[in-house]
Amino acid sequence: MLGKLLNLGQRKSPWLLHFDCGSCNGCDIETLACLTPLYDVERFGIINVGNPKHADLLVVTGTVNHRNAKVLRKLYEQMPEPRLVLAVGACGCSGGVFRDASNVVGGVDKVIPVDVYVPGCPARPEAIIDGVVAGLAKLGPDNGQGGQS
Amino acid sequence: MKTSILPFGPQHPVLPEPIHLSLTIENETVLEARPALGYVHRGLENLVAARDMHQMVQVVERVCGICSMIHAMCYCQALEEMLDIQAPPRAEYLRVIWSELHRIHSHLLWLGLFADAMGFESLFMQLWKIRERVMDINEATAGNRVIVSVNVVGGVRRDIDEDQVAMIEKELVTVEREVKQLSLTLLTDFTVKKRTKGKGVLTREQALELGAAGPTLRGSGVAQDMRQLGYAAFKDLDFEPVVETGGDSWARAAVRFKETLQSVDLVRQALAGLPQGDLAVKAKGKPEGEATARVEQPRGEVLYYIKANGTKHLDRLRIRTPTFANIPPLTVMLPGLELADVPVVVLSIDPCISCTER
Amino acid sequence: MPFMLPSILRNVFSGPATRPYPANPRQPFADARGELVNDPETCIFCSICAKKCPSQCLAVDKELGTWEWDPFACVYCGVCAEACPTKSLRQTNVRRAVARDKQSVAVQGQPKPKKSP
Amino acid sequence: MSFIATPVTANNLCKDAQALKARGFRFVTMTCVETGPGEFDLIYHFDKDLDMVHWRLAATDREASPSLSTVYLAAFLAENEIQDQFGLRFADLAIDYQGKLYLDEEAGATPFCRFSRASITQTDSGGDTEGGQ
Repeated sequence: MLGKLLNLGQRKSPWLLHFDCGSCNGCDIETLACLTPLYDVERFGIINVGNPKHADLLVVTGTVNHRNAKVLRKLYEQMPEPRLVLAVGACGCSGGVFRDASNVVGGVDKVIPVDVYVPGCPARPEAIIDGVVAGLAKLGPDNGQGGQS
Repeated sequence: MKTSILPFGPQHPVLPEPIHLSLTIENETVLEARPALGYVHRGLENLVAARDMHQMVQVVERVCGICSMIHAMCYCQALEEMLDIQAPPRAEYLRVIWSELHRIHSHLLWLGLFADAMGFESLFMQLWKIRERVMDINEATAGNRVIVSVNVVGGVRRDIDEDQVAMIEKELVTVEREVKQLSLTLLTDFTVKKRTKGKGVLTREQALELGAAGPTLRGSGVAQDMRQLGYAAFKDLDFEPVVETGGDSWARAAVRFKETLQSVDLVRQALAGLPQGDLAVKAKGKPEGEATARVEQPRGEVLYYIKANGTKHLDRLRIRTPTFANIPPLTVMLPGLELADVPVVVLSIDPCISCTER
Repeated sequence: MPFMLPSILRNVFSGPATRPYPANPRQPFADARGELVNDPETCIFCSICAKKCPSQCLAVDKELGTWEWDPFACVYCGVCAEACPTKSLRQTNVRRAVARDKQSVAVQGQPKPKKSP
Repeated sequence: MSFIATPVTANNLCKDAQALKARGFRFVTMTCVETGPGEFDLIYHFDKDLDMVHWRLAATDREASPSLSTVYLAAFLAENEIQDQFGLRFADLAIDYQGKLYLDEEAGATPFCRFSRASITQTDSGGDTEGGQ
């Protein structure tokens, strides 16, 4: 019963933690733009939090390098289960244009499991909202069919 | 009194980007600040070995997503100088238009983040609402909101037609009006003044000695702006650098605020004088030798150094970004501050960490 | 704060600024940079697009007649579409959808017969 | 506008820089270019009222180069970056990150050198600041 309630709460009001993992800022400002009046994700109950312990959803932008991989893993481990990871932008998905650069490990999925990939360079705010919705479908009762692909 | 070391970042709610500062504090006062970087380092200067010089345009655009177009413009100017070609006049005017649109959206973004760092949430939302109009212009004219990808070596890739000119002019009227409405709030509000006046002071001498750039330099009373060099179409436009003498956070904010309105004016001038003609000249030949190019970004001067060896792959590409120059001044600004002022002062140099580390 | 009052009042009485995104999505701009579409009928598998791609996210095989695009490494710059000699490769203004797993887009066409000199 | 870099020597660098600073020049940045195995050019960029002056200093990875951070403090960041990326060393660096400004151990040393320097770093006995433990 309580589990169901928590699950419902999580789906209806996911709290997200944004971590810039070495992005060019393009996707970061688009993630921030989601919070501003024009897109206003707070109307869906999505709140941007600074503490990984409060977060349900980790939004990662940018490529992973050796130094921030440790930070990323730590943030992921500090988040309570069930947790979702959104890789935003070409860099977060695969390393994008920087795949061959010297200090790039690759996409976010090289370090932590990723639930939803949001393509684009940078990903548009609409795409990020879509990504959150697709991720939440994974938590819900229709697990496995929801979301776009 | 014992001192303690407080880690600030890399994941901090006020910072959109990861930078780590080790703050040595006594009570609430900062004694020393030592930055630790490397969380965004990609090593993209090294990509010149894997990508040819035309592909690098798209790579340098992604040095920083906020001033992407200006990075690419600087890179193209350096290569154009080396190949001894001249972008057509229409391309130069279009470059000015897009680069100034970038400056408007970057400054509005920064002013918003600055307000957010002070806890002035409604101002943040208001500024970002205005900024979306500029993003719409970018998307309508160049196809992408943030990274517009309009430059090629020798000119630009996209054109602006008559309808789009009208659309830009219409939107800019609204942007200008709405920004002006916020001028009293931003520059004279009690809360804002309390949090910024006299905080993080950088004197003119310190600014010059530590090699500060952009609004950080101009906020300390030095009238230096790379647009005075007259690159692209700036030589034909009426332009005067914005200078403030306070050297504190407030002065830097005031410089950026005034530059926003100045950029609106520059876009208008460029639209009015937009000549007809080709968009790009063909970039023939392989570059050889060395060249530098400098342009003014929203955050300050950016310097590109290029060494080419006569093949389509460059030998060395070095990007000196404005925040790279503004981090040493930060180590001077922070000591003596209250801990609560640290985020505001760190933001006052408009740090772009992905630029710094590339 | 008093200086913000006019803006606040204006915001209260004007309509909402928020775009009703999922309910009523806005039409993309005509020139927006969206996903790539390649027409297997007209593609000659010359691999100019793959050579030009700054992100190296295209793979073309002339022998097998395949064109493969990795939308998760693509930076949507549109250089490939501009370089396409037959205009078979186009950039639409529709944004690429999000996905649960990474899959590339492949186009299978007729492998062109070898040129006889 | 062609690119002219005046050659300077390691001994005179700081003295010349003092003179330049007295004339009101601002330090812009420095660039390291690899010219051959273990051979580097350090290019210093200065600026005064939009006019630029470039200096070129030949450096090797076998001996430490003089640090400009004693004259222009702002040079410390650029010099640390070069230590990271090219494995050069600077004597009397104001704030020394020991080649760990950007890179962690896993990244390996000197990623910007095209000529492999792994063997040089290992055999180098001169108190290598790369800290390649």
